Amino acid sequence: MMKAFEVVSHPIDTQVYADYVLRPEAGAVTVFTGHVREWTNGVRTLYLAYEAYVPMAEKKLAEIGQEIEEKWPGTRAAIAHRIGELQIGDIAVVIAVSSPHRRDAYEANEYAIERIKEMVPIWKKEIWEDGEEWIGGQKKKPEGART
Amino acid sequence: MMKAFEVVSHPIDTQVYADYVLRPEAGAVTVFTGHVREWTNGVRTLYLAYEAYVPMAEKKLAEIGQEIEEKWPGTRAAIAHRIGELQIGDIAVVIAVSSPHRRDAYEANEYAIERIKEMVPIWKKEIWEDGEEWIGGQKKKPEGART
Amino acid sequence: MIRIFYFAGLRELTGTAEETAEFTGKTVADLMQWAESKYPGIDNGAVRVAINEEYALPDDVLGEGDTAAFIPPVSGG
Amino acid sequence: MIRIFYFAGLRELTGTAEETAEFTGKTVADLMQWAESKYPGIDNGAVRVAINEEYALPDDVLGEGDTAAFIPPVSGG
Repeated sequence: MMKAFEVVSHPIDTQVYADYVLRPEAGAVTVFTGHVREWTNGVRTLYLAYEAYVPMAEKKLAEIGQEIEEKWPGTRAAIAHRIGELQIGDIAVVIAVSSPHRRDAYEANEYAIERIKEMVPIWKKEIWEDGEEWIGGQKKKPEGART
Repeated sequence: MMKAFEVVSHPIDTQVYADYVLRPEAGAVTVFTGHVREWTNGVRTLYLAYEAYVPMAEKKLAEIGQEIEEKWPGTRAAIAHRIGELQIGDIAVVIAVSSPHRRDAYEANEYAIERIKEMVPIWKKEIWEDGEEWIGGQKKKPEGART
Repeated sequence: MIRIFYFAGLRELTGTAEETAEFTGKTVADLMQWAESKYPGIDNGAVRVAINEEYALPDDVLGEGDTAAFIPPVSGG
Repeated sequence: MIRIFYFAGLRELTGTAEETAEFTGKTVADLMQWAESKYPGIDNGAVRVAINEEYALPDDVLGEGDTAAFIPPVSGG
Protein backbone atom coordinates (compact mmCIF):
# COMPACT_ATOMS: atom_id res chain seq x y z
CA MET A 1 0.00 0.00 0.00
CA MET A 2 1.52 3.32 -1.05
CA LYS A 3 1.38 6.53 0.93
CA ALA A 4 0.70 9.72 -1.01
CA PHE A 5 3.89 11.27 0.36
CA GLU A 6 6.60 8.78 0.96
CA VAL A 7 10.26 7.91 1.00
CA VAL A 8 10.90 4.48 -0.49
CA SER A 9 13.92 2.27 -0.91
CA HIS A 10 12.64 0.32 -3.91
CA PRO A 11 12.34 1.32 -7.59
CA ILE A 12 9.56 3.84 -8.14
CA ASP A 13 6.55 2.84 -10.23
CA THR A 14 5.16 6.16 -11.47
CA GLN A 15 1.79 4.69 -12.42
CA VAL A 16 0.90 4.21 -8.75
CA TYR A 17 1.15 7.94 -8.11
CA ALA A 18 -0.55 8.98 -11.34
CA ASP A 19 -3.44 6.66 -10.50
CA TYR A 20 -3.66 8.03 -6.97
CA VAL A 21 -4.22 11.62 -8.10
CA LEU A 22 -6.70 10.86 -10.89
CA ARG A 23 -10.35 11.71 -10.19
CA PRO A 24 -13.42 12.20 -12.44
CA GLU A 25 -13.05 15.99 -12.20
CA ALA A 26 -9.37 15.96 -13.18
CA GLY A 27 -8.74 16.83 -16.80
CA ALA A 28 -4.98 17.11 -16.50
CA VAL A 29 -2.27 15.11 -14.80
CA THR A 30 1.40 16.04 -14.76
CA VAL A 31 3.99 13.50 -13.68
CA PHE A 32 7.52 14.72 -13.14
CA THR A 33 10.35 12.26 -12.66
CA GLY A 34 13.87 13.22 -11.66
CA HIS A 35 16.43 10.74 -12.95
CA VAL A 36 20.05 9.98 -12.18
CA ARG A 37 22.02 11.72 -14.90
CA GLU A 38 25.31 10.37 -16.16
CA TRP A 39 27.01 13.71 -16.77
CA THR A 40 26.88 16.82 -14.58
CA ASN A 41 29.08 19.77 -15.48
CA GLY A 42 31.40 17.51 -17.46
CA VAL A 43 31.90 15.01 -14.64
CA ARG A 44 30.73 11.45 -15.13
CA THR A 45 28.59 10.02 -12.35
CA LEU A 46 28.89 6.26 -11.73
CA TYR A 47 25.91 6.11 -9.40
CA LEU A 48 24.21 8.07 -6.63
CA ALA A 49 23.43 7.36 -3.02
CA TYR A 50 20.47 9.11 -1.41
CA GLU A 51 19.90 9.36 2.30
CA ALA A 52 16.90 10.86 4.11
CA TYR A 53 15.71 11.74 7.57
CA VAL A 54 12.72 9.61 6.69
CA PRO A 55 9.96 10.63 9.12
CA MET A 56 10.73 14.33 8.72
CA ALA A 57 11.07 14.01 4.94
CA GLU A 58 7.66 12.35 4.64
CA LYS A 59 6.15 15.04 6.87
CA LYS A 60 7.68 17.78 4.70
CA LEU A 61 6.51 16.12 1.49
CA ALA A 62 2.98 16.01 2.91
CA GLU A 63 3.29 19.69 3.83
CA ILE A 64 4.20 20.48 0.22
CA GLY A 65 1.10 18.57 -0.84
CA GLN A 66 -1.00 20.72 1.50
CA GLU A 67 0.61 23.91 0.24
CA ILE A 68 -0.27 22.88 -3.29
CA GLU A 69 -3.89 22.10 -2.51
CA GLU A 70 -4.20 25.52 -0.86
CA LYS A 71 -2.44 27.48 -3.60
CA TRP A 72 -4.18 25.65 -6.46
CA PRO A 73 -7.63 24.61 -5.20
CA GLY A 74 -8.94 21.46 -6.84
CA THR A 75 -5.51 19.91 -7.35
CA ARG A 76 -4.37 16.68 -5.77
CA ALA A 77 -0.72 15.68 -5.38
CA ALA A 78 1.40 12.64 -4.59
CA ILE A 79 5.16 12.59 -4.16
CA ALA A 80 7.69 9.83 -3.60
CA HIS A 81 11.45 10.01 -3.20
CA ARG A 82 13.71 7.01 -3.38
CA ILE A 83 16.75 6.52 -1.16
CA GLY A 84 19.70 4.13 -1.29
CA GLU A 85 21.93 3.42 -4.27
CA LEU A 86 20.56 4.56 -7.61
CA GLN A 87 21.98 3.82 -11.05
CA ILE A 88 22.04 6.05 -14.15
CA GLY A 89 18.50 6.56 -15.41
CA ASP A 90 16.81 5.45 -12.19
CA ILE A 91 13.97 7.59 -10.87
CA ALA A 92 14.95 9.48 -7.72
CA VAL A 93 11.73 11.42 -7.32
CA VAL A 94 8.23 11.36 -8.76
CA ILE A 95 5.67 14.14 -8.43
CA ALA A 96 2.13 13.59 -9.70
CA VAL A 97 -0.42 16.40 -9.72
CA SER A 98 -3.95 16.32 -11.07
CA SER A 99 -6.23 19.28 -11.58
CA PRO A 100 -9.32 20.20 -13.54
CA HIS A 101 -7.23 22.43 -15.83
CA ARG A 102 -3.77 21.90 -17.18
CA ARG A 103 -2.06 25.14 -16.17
CA ASP A 104 -2.45 24.39 -12.47
CA ALA A 105 -1.12 20.89 -12.97
CA TYR A 106 2.10 22.24 -14.50
CA GLU A 107 2.56 25.09 -12.04
CA ALA A 108 1.85 23.06 -8.94
CA ASN A 109 4.15 20.29 -10.10
CA GLU A 110 7.07 22.64 -10.67
CA TYR A 111 6.38 24.30 -7.33
CA ALA A 112 6.68 20.90 -5.66
CA ILE A 113 10.13 20.11 -7.02
CA GLU A 114 11.39 23.57 -6.08
CA ARG A 115 10.12 23.13 -2.53
CA ILE A 116 11.63 19.65 -2.27
CA LYS A 117 15.02 21.07 -3.16
CA GLU A 118 14.61 23.82 -0.58
CA MET A 119 13.47 22.04 2.49
CA VAL A 120 12.99 18.29 2.44
CA PRO A 121 15.76 16.55 4.42
CA ILE A 122 17.12 14.29 1.69
CA TRP A 123 20.74 14.23 0.59
CA LYS A 124 22.49 13.04 -2.52
CA LYS A 125 26.02 11.70 -2.71
CA GLU A 126 27.58 11.56 -6.15
CA ILE A 127 30.03 8.76 -6.75
CA TRP A 128 32.49 9.33 -9.61
CA GLU A 129 35.38 7.27 -10.91
CA ASP A 130 37.84 9.20 -8.73
CA GLY A 131 35.86 10.16 -5.68
CA GLU A 132 32.57 10.98 -4.09
CA GLU A 133 30.85 13.94 -2.49
CA TRP A 134 27.69 14.84 -0.64
CA ILE A 135 25.89 17.47 -2.69
CA GLY A 136 24.31 20.37 -0.87
CA GLY A 137 22.90 23.82 -1.33
CA GLN A 138 21.81 23.05 -4.88
CA LYS A 139 19.08 25.63 -4.80
CA LYS A 140 21.74 28.33 -4.84
CA LYS A 141 22.88 27.24 -8.29
CA PRO A 142 21.49 29.48 -11.02
CA GLU A 143 18.63 27.73 -12.75
CA GLY A 144 17.06 30.65 -14.60
CA ALA A 145 14.39 32.94 -13.18
CA ARG A 146 11.25 31.46 -11.63
CA THR A 147 8.16 32.11 -13.70
CA MET B 1 6.11 -0.72 -32.20
CA MET B 2 5.17 2.83 -31.20
CA LYS B 3 5.89 5.95 -33.17
CA ALA B 4 7.16 8.97 -31.26
CA PHE B 5 4.31 11.07 -32.66
CA GLU B 6 1.18 9.13 -33.25
CA VAL B 7 -2.58 8.94 -33.27
CA VAL B 8 -3.84 5.72 -31.74
CA SER B 9 -7.22 4.10 -31.31
CA HIS B 10 -6.32 1.98 -28.30
CA PRO B 11 -5.82 2.94 -24.62
CA ILE B 12 -2.62 4.90 -24.09
CA ASP B 13 0.16 3.39 -22.00
CA THR B 14 2.14 6.40 -20.79
CA GLN B 15 5.19 4.35 -19.84
CA VAL B 16 5.97 3.67 -23.48
CA TYR B 17 6.41 7.38 -24.17
CA ALA B 18 8.27 8.12 -20.95
CA ASP B 19 10.69 5.29 -21.77
CA TYR B 20 11.14 6.56 -25.30
CA VAL B 21 12.36 10.00 -24.20
CA LEU B 22 14.66 8.81 -21.41
CA ARG B 23 18.40 8.96 -22.09
CA PRO B 24 21.51 8.90 -19.84
CA GLU B 25 21.87 12.69 -20.11
CA ALA B 26 18.24 13.36 -19.15
CA GLY B 27 17.79 14.37 -15.53
CA ALA B 28 14.13 15.33 -15.85
CA VAL B 29 11.10 13.84 -17.54
CA THR B 30 7.66 15.43 -17.58
CA VAL B 31 4.65 13.42 -18.66
CA PHE B 32 1.41 15.26 -19.21
CA THR B 33 -1.83 13.37 -19.66
CA GLY B 34 -5.11 14.93 -20.66
CA HIS B 35 -8.09 12.98 -19.35
CA VAL B 36 -11.79 12.90 -20.10
CA ARG B 37 -13.40 15.02 -17.40
CA GLU B 38 -16.86 14.31 -16.10
CA TRP B 39 -17.92 17.91 -15.53
CA THR B 40 -17.22 20.91 -17.77
CA ASN B 41 -18.82 24.24 -16.89
CA GLY B 42 -21.53 22.49 -14.88
CA VAL B 43 -22.49 20.08 -17.67
CA ARG B 44 -21.99 16.36 -17.14
CA THR B 45 -20.18 14.53 -19.91
CA LEU B 46 -21.16 10.90 -20.50
CA TYR B 47 -18.27 10.18 -22.82
CA LEU B 48 -16.25 11.76 -25.62
CA ALA B 49 -15.62 10.88 -29.22
CA TYR B 50 -12.40 12.04 -30.84
CA GLU B 51 -11.79 12.16 -34.57
CA ALA B 52 -8.58 13.06 -36.40
CA TYR B 53 -7.25 13.70 -39.86
CA VAL B 54 -4.72 11.04 -38.97
CA PRO B 55 -1.82 11.51 -41.42
CA MET B 56 -1.89 15.30 -41.04
CA ALA B 57 -2.27 15.08 -37.27
CA GLU B 58 0.77 12.81 -36.95
CA LYS B 59 2.75 15.15 -39.21
CA LYS B 60 1.77 18.15 -37.06
CA LEU B 61 2.61 16.31 -33.84
CA ALA B 62 6.05 15.55 -35.26
CA GLU B 63 6.44 19.21 -36.20
CA ILE B 64 5.70 20.18 -32.61
CA GLY B 65 8.40 17.74 -31.54
CA GLN B 66 10.85 19.43 -33.88
CA GLU B 67 9.87 22.88 -32.66
CA ILE B 68 10.56 21.74 -29.12
CA GLU B 69 13.96 20.29 -29.88
CA GLU B 70 14.89 23.57 -31.58
CA LYS B 71 13.54 25.84 -28.84
CA TRP B 72 14.91 23.75 -25.97
CA PRO B 73 18.09 22.08 -27.22
CA GLY B 74 18.83 18.77 -25.55
CA THR B 75 15.17 17.89 -25.04
CA ARG B 76 13.42 14.90 -26.58
CA ALA B 77 9.66 14.60 -26.96
CA ALA B 78 7.02 12.01 -27.75
CA ILE B 79 3.31 12.64 -28.16
CA ALA B 80 0.31 10.40 -28.69
CA HIS B 81 -3.35 11.26 -29.09
CA ARG B 82 -6.13 8.73 -28.87
CA ILE B 83 -9.23 8.80 -31.09
CA GLY B 84 -12.57 7.00 -30.94
CA GLU B 85 -14.88 6.75 -27.94
CA LEU B 86 -13.31 7.64 -24.61
CA GLN B 87 -14.84 7.21 -21.15
CA ILE B 88 -14.47 9.44 -18.08
CA GLY B 89 -10.88 9.29 -16.84
CA ASP B 90 -9.45 7.86 -20.06
CA ILE B 91 -6.26 9.42 -21.39
CA ALA B 92 -6.88 11.43 -24.56
CA VAL B 93 -3.36 12.74 -24.99
CA VAL B 94 0.08 12.04 -23.56
CA ILE B 95 3.11 14.30 -23.91
CA ALA B 96 6.49 13.12 -22.63
CA VAL B 97 9.52 15.41 -22.63
CA SER B 98 12.98 14.70 -21.28
CA SER B 99 15.77 17.18 -20.78
CA PRO B 100 18.98 17.54 -18.84
CA HIS B 101 17.34 20.12 -16.55
CA ARG B 102 13.85 20.26 -15.20
CA ARG B 103 12.79 23.74 -16.25
CA ASP B 104 13.01 22.90 -19.95
CA ALA B 105 11.04 19.71 -19.42
CA TYR B 106 8.14 21.65 -17.89
CA GLU B 107 8.21 24.51 -20.38
CA ALA B 108 8.52 22.36 -23.47
CA ASN B 109 5.75 20.07 -22.29
CA GLU B 110 3.33 22.92 -21.73
CA TYR B 111 4.30 24.40 -25.09
CA ALA B 112 3.36 21.10 -26.73
CA ILE B 113 -0.17 20.98 -25.37
CA GLU B 114 -0.76 24.61 -26.34
CA ARG B 115 0.40 23.89 -29.88
CA ILE B 116 -1.74 20.77 -30.12
CA LYS B 117 -4.79 22.79 -29.21
CA GLU B 118 -3.88 25.40 -31.82
CA MET B 119 -3.13 23.41 -34.87
CA VAL B 120 -3.34 19.64 -34.80
CA PRO B 121 -6.41 18.43 -36.75
CA ILE B 122 -8.14 16.49 -34.00
CA TRP B 123 -11.71 17.11 -32.91
CA LYS B 124 -13.63 16.30 -29.78
CA LYS B 125 -17.35 15.64 -29.56
CA GLU B 126 -18.91 15.82 -26.11
CA ILE B 127 -21.84 13.52 -25.50
CA TRP B 128 -24.12 14.56 -22.64
CA GLU B 129 -27.35 13.09 -21.30
CA ASP B 130 -29.42 15.41 -23.48
CA GLY B 131 -27.33 15.99 -26.57
CA GLU B 132 -23.92 16.15 -28.16
CA GLU B 133 -21.69 18.74 -29.80
CA TRP B 134 -18.43 19.02 -31.65
CA ILE B 135 -16.16 21.27 -29.62
CA GLY B 136 -14.10 23.83 -31.47
CA GLY B 137 -12.11 27.00 -31.09
CA GLN B 138 -11.10 26.09 -27.57
CA LYS B 139 -7.95 28.12 -27.71
CA LYS B 140 -10.06 31.26 -27.73
CA LYS B 141 -11.33 30.51 -24.24
CA PRO B 142 -9.48 32.53 -21.59
CA GLU B 143 -6.95 30.27 -19.91
CA GLY B 144 -4.76 32.86 -18.18
CA ALA B 145 -1.76 34.52 -19.76
CA ARG B 146 0.92 32.44 -21.44
CA THR B 147 4.17 32.40 -19.47
CA MET C 1 -9.51 15.75 -60.07
CA ILE C 2 -8.80 16.40 -56.43
CA ARG C 3 -9.98 14.55 -53.32
CA ILE C 4 -11.83 16.56 -50.70
CA PHE C 5 -12.16 15.55 -47.03
CA TYR C 6 -14.62 16.87 -44.46
CA PHE C 7 -14.11 16.36 -40.75
CA ALA C 8 -16.10 16.49 -37.52
CA GLY C 9 -18.95 19.02 -37.65
CA LEU C 10 -18.26 19.71 -41.32
CA ARG C 11 -18.68 16.04 -42.14
CA GLU C 12 -22.07 16.19 -40.47
CA LEU C 13 -22.91 19.43 -42.34
CA THR C 14 -21.99 18.04 -45.75
CA GLY C 15 -23.21 14.55 -45.02
CA THR C 16 -20.08 13.11 -46.57
CA ALA C 17 -16.55 12.38 -45.40
CA GLU C 18 -14.95 12.46 -48.83
CA GLU C 19 -15.70 13.36 -52.43
CA THR C 20 -13.83 14.24 -55.61
CA ALA C 21 -14.14 17.35 -57.77
CA GLU C 22 -12.49 19.06 -60.73
CA PHE C 23 -10.27 21.79 -59.25
CA THR C 24 -6.90 21.30 -60.87
CA GLY C 25 -5.38 24.75 -61.56
CA LYS C 26 -7.90 26.55 -59.41
CA THR C 27 -7.27 28.18 -56.02
CA VAL C 28 -8.20 27.38 -52.45
CA ALA C 29 -10.46 30.46 -52.54
CA ASP C 30 -12.29 28.97 -55.54
CA LEU C 31 -12.71 25.70 -53.67
CA MET C 32 -14.09 27.47 -50.62
CA GLN C 33 -16.57 29.42 -52.75
CA TRP C 34 -17.73 26.22 -54.46
CA ALA C 35 -18.12 24.47 -51.11
CA GLU C 36 -20.09 27.36 -49.64
CA SER C 37 -22.55 27.30 -52.54
CA LYS C 38 -22.89 23.53 -52.29
CA TYR C 39 -22.97 23.40 -48.45
CA PRO C 40 -24.20 26.77 -47.18
CA GLY C 41 -22.56 27.71 -43.88
CA ILE C 42 -19.32 25.82 -44.39
CA ASP C 43 -17.40 29.09 -44.99
CA ASN C 44 -18.04 30.43 -41.50
CA GLY C 45 -14.73 32.27 -41.08
CA ALA C 46 -13.26 29.66 -38.75
CA VAL C 47 -12.61 26.88 -41.25
CA ARG C 48 -9.12 26.31 -42.63
CA VAL C 49 -8.24 24.36 -45.74
CA ALA C 50 -5.30 21.98 -45.87
CA ILE C 51 -3.73 20.87 -49.12
CA ASN C 52 -1.79 17.62 -48.97
CA GLU C 53 -1.77 17.77 -45.16
CA GLU C 54 -0.47 21.35 -44.88
CA TYR C 55 -2.50 24.43 -44.06
CA ALA C 56 -3.01 26.41 -47.27
CA LEU C 57 -3.58 30.06 -48.17
CA PRO C 58 -6.53 31.30 -50.27
CA ASP C 59 -4.27 31.97 -53.29
CA ASP C 60 -2.62 28.54 -53.26
CA VAL C 61 -3.30 26.61 -56.45
CA LEU C 62 -4.53 23.02 -56.49
CA GLY C 63 -2.76 20.42 -58.61
CA GLU C 64 -3.95 17.20 -60.18
CA GLY C 65 -4.35 14.48 -57.55
CA ASP C 66 -4.08 16.86 -54.61
CA THR C 67 -5.93 16.22 -51.40
CA ALA C 68 -7.88 19.09 -49.87
CA ALA C 69 -9.32 18.97 -46.39
CA PHE C 70 -11.77 21.30 -44.68
CA ILE C 71 -10.51 21.74 -41.13
CA PRO C 72 -12.95 23.14 -38.56
CA PRO C 73 -11.52 24.65 -35.36
CA VAL C 74 -9.49 21.91 -33.72
CA SER C 75 -10.24 20.66 -30.22
CA GLY C 76 -7.72 17.97 -29.47
CA GLY C 77 -5.92 17.59 -26.18
CA MET D 1 18.19 13.42 27.76
CA ILE D 2 17.64 14.18 24.10
CA ARG D 3 18.47 12.15 21.02
CA ILE D 4 20.68 13.78 18.39
CA PHE D 5 20.85 12.68 14.74
CA TYR D 6 23.52 13.51 12.17
CA PHE D 7 22.93 13.08 8.46
CA ALA D 8 24.93 12.83 5.23
CA GLY D 9 28.20 14.77 5.38
CA LEU D 10 27.64 15.62 9.04
CA ARG D 11 27.37 11.93 9.87
CA GLU D 12 30.72 11.45 8.23
CA LEU D 13 32.16 14.48 10.08
CA THR D 14 30.97 13.29 13.49
CA GLY D 15 31.54 9.62 12.79
CA THR D 16 28.17 8.82 14.31
CA ALA D 17 24.56 8.76 13.14
CA GLU D 18 23.00 9.16 16.56
CA GLU D 19 23.89 9.93 20.16
CA THR D 20 22.19 11.14 23.33
CA ALA D 21 23.07 14.15 25.49
CA GLU D 22 21.76 16.16 28.41
CA PHE D 23 20.10 19.23 26.90
CA THR D 24 16.69 19.39 28.53
CA GLY D 25 15.83 23.06 29.16
CA LYS D 26 18.66 24.35 27.01
CA THR D 27 18.36 26.05 23.62
CA VAL D 28 19.14 25.07 20.08
CA ALA D 29 21.94 27.66 20.15
CA ASP D 30 23.44 25.88 23.17
CA LEU D 31 23.24 22.59 21.31
CA MET D 32 24.95 24.05 18.27
CA GLN D 33 27.74 25.51 20.40
CA TRP D 34 28.27 22.17 22.13
CA ALA D 35 28.33 20.35 18.78
CA GLU D 36 30.82 22.82 17.32
CA SER D 37 33.22 22.32 20.23
CA LYS D 38 32.86 18.53 19.99
CA TYR D 39 32.92 18.37 16.16
CA PRO D 40 34.77 21.46 14.88
CA GLY D 41 33.37 22.65 11.56
CA ILE D 42 29.80 21.42 12.07
CA ASP D 43 28.54 24.99 12.65
CA ASN D 44 29.41 26.17 9.16
CA GLY D 45 26.53 28.60 8.70
CA ALA D 46 24.59 26.29 6.38
CA VAL D 47 23.41 23.71 8.90
CA ARG D 48 19.88 23.80 10.25
CA VAL D 49 18.63 22.07 13.38
CA ALA D 50 15.29 20.28 13.50
CA ILE D 51 13.54 19.50 16.77
CA ASN D 52 11.03 16.68 16.62
CA GLU D 53 11.05 16.82 12.81
CA GLU D 54 10.44 20.57 12.51
CA TYR D 55 13.01 23.20 11.68
CA ALA D 56 13.88 25.07 14.88
CA LEU D 57 15.14 28.55 15.75
CA PRO D 58 18.25 29.24 17.86
CA ASP D 59 16.15 30.31 20.85
CA ASP D 60 13.88 27.26 20.83
CA VAL D 61 14.17 25.25 24.03
CA LEU D 62 14.71 21.50 24.11
CA GLY D 63 12.46 19.30 26.23
CA GLU D 64 13.04 15.91 27.82
CA GLY D 65 12.91 13.15 25.23
CA ASP D 66 13.10 15.53 22.27
CA THR D 67 14.82 14.54 19.07
CA ALA D 68 17.27 16.98 17.54
CA ALA D 69 18.68 16.57 14.04
CA PHE D 70 21.54 18.39 12.35
CA ILE D 71 20.38 19.05 8.79
CA PRO D 72 23.05 19.95 6.24
CA PRO D 73 21.94 21.68 3.01
CA VAL D 74 19.45 19.35 1.38
CA SER D 75 19.95 17.95 -2.11
CA GLY D 76 16.97 15.77 -2.88
CA GLY D 77 15.15 15.70 -6.18
